Amino acid sequence: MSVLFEAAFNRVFDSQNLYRRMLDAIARPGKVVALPCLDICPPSGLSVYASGLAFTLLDGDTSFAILPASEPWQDYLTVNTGARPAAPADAEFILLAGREYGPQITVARRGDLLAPERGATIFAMVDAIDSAAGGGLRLTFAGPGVDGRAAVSVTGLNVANLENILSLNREYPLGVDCFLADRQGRLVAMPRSTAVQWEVVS
Amino acid sequence: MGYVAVSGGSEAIAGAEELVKFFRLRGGSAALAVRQIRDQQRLAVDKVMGEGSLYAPTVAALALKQAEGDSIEASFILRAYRATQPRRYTSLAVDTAAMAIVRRISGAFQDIPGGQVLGPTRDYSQRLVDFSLLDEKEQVIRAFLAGAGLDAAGRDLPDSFPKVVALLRAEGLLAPPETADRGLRDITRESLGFPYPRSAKLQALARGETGAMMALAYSSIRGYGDIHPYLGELRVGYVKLYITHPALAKPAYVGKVLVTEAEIIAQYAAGEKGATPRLSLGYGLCFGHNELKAISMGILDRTTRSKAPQKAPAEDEEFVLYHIDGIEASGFVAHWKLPHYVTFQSTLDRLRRSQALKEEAPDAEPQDD
Amino acid sequence: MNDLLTVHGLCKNFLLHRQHDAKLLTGCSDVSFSLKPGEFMGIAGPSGAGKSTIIKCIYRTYLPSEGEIFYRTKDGREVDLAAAPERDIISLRRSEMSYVSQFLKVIPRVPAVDILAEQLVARGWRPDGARERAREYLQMMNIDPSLWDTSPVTFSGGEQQRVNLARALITQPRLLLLDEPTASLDAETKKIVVQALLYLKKQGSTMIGVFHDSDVMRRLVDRVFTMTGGRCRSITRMQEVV
Amino acid sequence: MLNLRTIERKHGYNFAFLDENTKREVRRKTLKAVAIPGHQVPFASPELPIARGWGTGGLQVTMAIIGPDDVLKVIDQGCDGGVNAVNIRKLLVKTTGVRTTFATGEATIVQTRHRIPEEKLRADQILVLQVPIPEPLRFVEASMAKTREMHAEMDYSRMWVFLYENIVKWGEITIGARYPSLVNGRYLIDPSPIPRWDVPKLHMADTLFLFGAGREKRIYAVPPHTSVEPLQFDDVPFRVEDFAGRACLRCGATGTFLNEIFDGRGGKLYVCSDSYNCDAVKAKREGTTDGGGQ
Amino acid sequence: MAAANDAFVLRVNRLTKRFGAGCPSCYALTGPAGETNICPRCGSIVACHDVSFDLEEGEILGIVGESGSGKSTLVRCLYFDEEVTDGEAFLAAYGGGRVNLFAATAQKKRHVRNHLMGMVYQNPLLGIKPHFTAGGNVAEKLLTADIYNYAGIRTRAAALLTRTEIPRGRMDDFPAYFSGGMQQRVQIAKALANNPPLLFLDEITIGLDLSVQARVLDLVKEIQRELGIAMLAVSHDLGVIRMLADRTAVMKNGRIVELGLTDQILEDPQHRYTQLLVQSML
Repeated sequence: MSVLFEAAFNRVFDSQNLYRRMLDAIARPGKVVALPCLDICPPSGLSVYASGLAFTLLDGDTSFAILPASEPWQDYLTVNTGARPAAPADAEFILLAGREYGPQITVARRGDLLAPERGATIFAMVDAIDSAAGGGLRLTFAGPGVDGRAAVSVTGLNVANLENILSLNREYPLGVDCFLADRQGRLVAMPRSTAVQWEVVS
Repeated sequence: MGYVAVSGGSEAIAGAEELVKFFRLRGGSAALAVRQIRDQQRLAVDKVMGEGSLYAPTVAALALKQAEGDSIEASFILRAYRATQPRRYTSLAVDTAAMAIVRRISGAFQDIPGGQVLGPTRDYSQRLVDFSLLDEKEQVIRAFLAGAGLDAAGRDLPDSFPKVVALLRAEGLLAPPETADRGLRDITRESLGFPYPRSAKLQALARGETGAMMALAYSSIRGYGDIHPYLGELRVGYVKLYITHPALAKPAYVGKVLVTEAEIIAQYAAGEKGATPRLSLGYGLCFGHNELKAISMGILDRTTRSKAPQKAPAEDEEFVLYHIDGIEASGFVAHWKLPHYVTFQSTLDRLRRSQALKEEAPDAEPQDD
Repeated sequence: MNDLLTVHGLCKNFLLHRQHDAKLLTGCSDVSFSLKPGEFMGIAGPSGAGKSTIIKCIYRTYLPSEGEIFYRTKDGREVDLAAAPERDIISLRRSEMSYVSQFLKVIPRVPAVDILAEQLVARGWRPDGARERAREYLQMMNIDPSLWDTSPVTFSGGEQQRVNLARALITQPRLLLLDEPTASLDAETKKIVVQALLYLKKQGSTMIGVFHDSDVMRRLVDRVFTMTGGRCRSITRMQEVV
Repeated sequence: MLNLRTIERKHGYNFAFLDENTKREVRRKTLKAVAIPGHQVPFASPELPIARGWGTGGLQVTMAIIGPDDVLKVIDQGCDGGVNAVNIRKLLVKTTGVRTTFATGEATIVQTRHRIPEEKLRADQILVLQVPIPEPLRFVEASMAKTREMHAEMDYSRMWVFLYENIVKWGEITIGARYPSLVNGRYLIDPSPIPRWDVPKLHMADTLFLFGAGREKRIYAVPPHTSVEPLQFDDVPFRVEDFAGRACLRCGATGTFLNEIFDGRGGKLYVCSDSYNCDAVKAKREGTTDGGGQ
Repeated sequence: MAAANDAFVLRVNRLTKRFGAGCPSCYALTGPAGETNICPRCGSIVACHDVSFDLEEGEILGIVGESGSGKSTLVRCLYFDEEVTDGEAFLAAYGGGRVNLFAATAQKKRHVRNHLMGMVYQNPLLGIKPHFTAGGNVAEKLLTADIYNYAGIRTRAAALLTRTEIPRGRMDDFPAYFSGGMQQRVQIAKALANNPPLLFLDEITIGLDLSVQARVLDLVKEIQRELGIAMLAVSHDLGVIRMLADRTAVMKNGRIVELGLTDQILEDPQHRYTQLLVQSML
């Protein structure tokens, strides 16, 4: 096994840059945030931007799972972050290939009332995110961080995955917090505090 | 009107720092050598290492010099320095039975296998001012070092001593060690809720401020609590540290550190109903030579496991662990020196309104039925 | 069938659990009789004959072992008191069936007038009206007005018993069960009690009573049911007994 | 993971002082705090070279979020020149080299103790508040283990009774600063000891507010467009400090939070607490330009 | 057993509460037959097992039994102080009586408890807070039931305390300085504050003087008559049960061994254990 260590990813400044955009996104669910270009080469199928999110937050003190399971992706993230692979029910972070149905997402950690923050963080890779109306899924957000309502269109997110994630969030403050990142570096956050309505637009 | 000045804070701070230096040096004596502090103020250095939670005698001595001997301040400097240091390895558990003994006593037995080793202690000396120290001549010191008293320092002591508690355990008088929690939690890397895992609790105690821990331990043994401890064994000595060699995947020796260990034997363990009554153990271990702290730690380790329904302060784990940290406590106590005029203004506003209400209607009872 | 109450084949056994075995005692067996509305029946017999057992079975303080106790309610339903759900019994006790023994059982410190009034309040009366009616009944029972606002626990035996009866009478029950209500009363008090029961009878209440005092019984009842050793010996018109 | 390439040789510390592991811990917990508005998220709070209780929580948050392009403003009691503000600013500048400002409008990150600036903050700004006591329920319960349960069950009745008894005793709720407020209808927060004057600024704001309590090891947040309601009775409403009829001696402004100062002759003077705002108003009135930058 | 009744306020089905891990033999090896509630095989404590009953509007159901019979655990389970091991409970006022309360989330349970239940503990200090004023204690219950009008709270607290004979002048005093009986009456006032359809009484007269006991009992009866609140009254004292309860369940080793009209339980007890209990009382 030979896995690339991404030396070009600046653990200090690239992380900080990415983090601020994640913070902006989660503070304003529905806002489409542009991620910076990253000079990294993840294995086939794993998006540069989802990898960047993982590099930013994962380290040896954390655990992660990949849905559906992928050994090359897992090795890549382990080598580059030091994080431990874990079962989906135990992982603090879950990387989800949005297009593929990953039924195991239903066992993700939701935290408990004493520690709701133990709910998992999900990085969902999708094909495209657009604030304008388009094909795929039309998501309408309301709640903290949203001024009234905000809508985004997402393609490459399996409806069953979305339903499962929303079902994890049925009992606030328990739940999971989700970042959707597309292949062009657009990011949208969907924290558990967000009320989501969705429809499939053809 | 110091605080009102909009800028000028920078100059004021710089001036204050200058004054600190001036007050340290204005006596005109030679500057203290860090080595002198490390060698001759060893107990202060040890205390700073323990409370600063970093085994670094030279840095601790330097911190003491910088803090003009204020041990909490010095511990704080050391702790802040520690926070910036990378953590590369976790040592393996030390074996204190294999400690190279400097001092070893038991209060519970008249004699113990291996014997009591008094070591360096002032316990039985009268606390009279020693005026001879006013002027210690170098040649006298040299003669002393060359002569008597040195050979006793452990040359013919065995490599290891049996542990008193092991004897009690073998006889079934002492509860066996708890095996439930063997995980190692780093309280500086992980936030924990109460009750703390044992390893986290011991870490917090090992970083505690000696005086605070002593006061709480004292309150318990004096009567606020139901722990009646004995000092099973107190050891001061050097323990060897090993890490797992990253390449060879086997233990590698990295050095030795001086520690003080206290094993406190307390009354029956609050066990399961119907279980055999046994003694229980409170454990204290800290950096350097600090007997008061190790004993206090042993007592507090035991008191905080009390199952009494009405908990005395020293038996309330949250109370103890939140209040013994010298860095946190000193910071917050001292923070009242910071300006609070905004919040005080807010308080005055409420007070004036309450006074006005009382004046308007001294006996007013809002809405009687 | 116009009967208000029909007892058929009533048996009551007591199974007493003891250290290693159990003992079976017979309270009454194969008791049958019926009662027309407004009728007043006495139960006579030597002590230990099972007189109280019958009354307590009807009130369901005792669980009947066998037999039926059909009772026709105000709204015309027929209820088997021996088998009806407890809630139905509670509801009948609240609305149309009362039981008076020779013992007054009340919460201490509650004034006499409130003990009576609460019976009416439980039936939906307003507290003021209930207390007024309570005072009338205390008056009728010849209780000294100075005692009305004190607890009956401090009263003499006779006074307590009058309060006890008044508490049952004030609700004007359709069926009144009397278990030696005049035991240990003096002659004067007995007279008051008899008058009160006659008054209630005139109002149309149906009654069954156990009296140790044949004089009182003679003045009240229409028929006598005589028991020996837990069994019915005869049913007689009162006049015949006299 | 210490990266030797990023260490400033001059002082031997990583960018923004904290090592990257520590930053990641603070970052992860801050995201959770934003995702669960008002919930106090415990975090492993590292020691800093500033005393516990002197703004370490705010510093840790700022150090975790700040980047080289940020423009920083640090205030204490509303004032950019206060000794503690200067000290904190110095540490951040020394370890990041970022540009600082007094001008509220120029800052991308404002770290503050006890005040929210008078000038309305924007969506592209983040306000970091230093919190000494993060637990609003500390008024009624000392144990953090117990208050955690009370938050879990949203059991705030004891806080309410505290307010009720305040009115019974004093005719008025006596809490001055750190007024308990309900975030997003779910979690009660201590809005750090800002005066009541500033509490309405948290409600449905455009800005993200991050709260850091270093000694108590808690981070919490109020995202933009989030409801923040001070606890109040239907018939005893929440009221901000009363400065009716007073104006700032320096700039003449009314409608700002004022500091009261004894003038040494038995009288009292009133001066704006927000020093930059005061300067700006004064400059505008005097027709000079606003000297915000540092 | 009570017949099924659809007019229930509270319905409890097969409630089981076990402390400990449990084993397949726990229920067979415990109970009145074995005279124990500790499983001899695994050491678990079966505090309650297979407990079922209905409670109707305005009814007081007595639960009687010696200490360790499970009666207090039963009440604590129903008030959510303890988590049940098994069983269901339905409250007419919650979800139309069709939603199992035990399956609700902690947040919902709390809501039910605050809005639909009242509890009077044996130890008044479990139900009231001695460092809140008497009025503050009543206010707490109102505030948890989302009543936020200060004047309204004041008025209602005054009325309730008057109702429970706490002098108006002591409304703003601390119960820490009250007598036990007075504390108990503050607790009752508090329990009643939100007009709960259901009230739990756990040994409320223990430790009180006889005369104070009588006042408390009278107060409870009066409240039942006037407000029609259904109550579950737990006591080891048959005298108390006789005064209060219409029906009574007898518990022994975690099981209900007998349930019937209170006077029938007292005068014609069927179960061996009830007979023993009644005999020892008389």
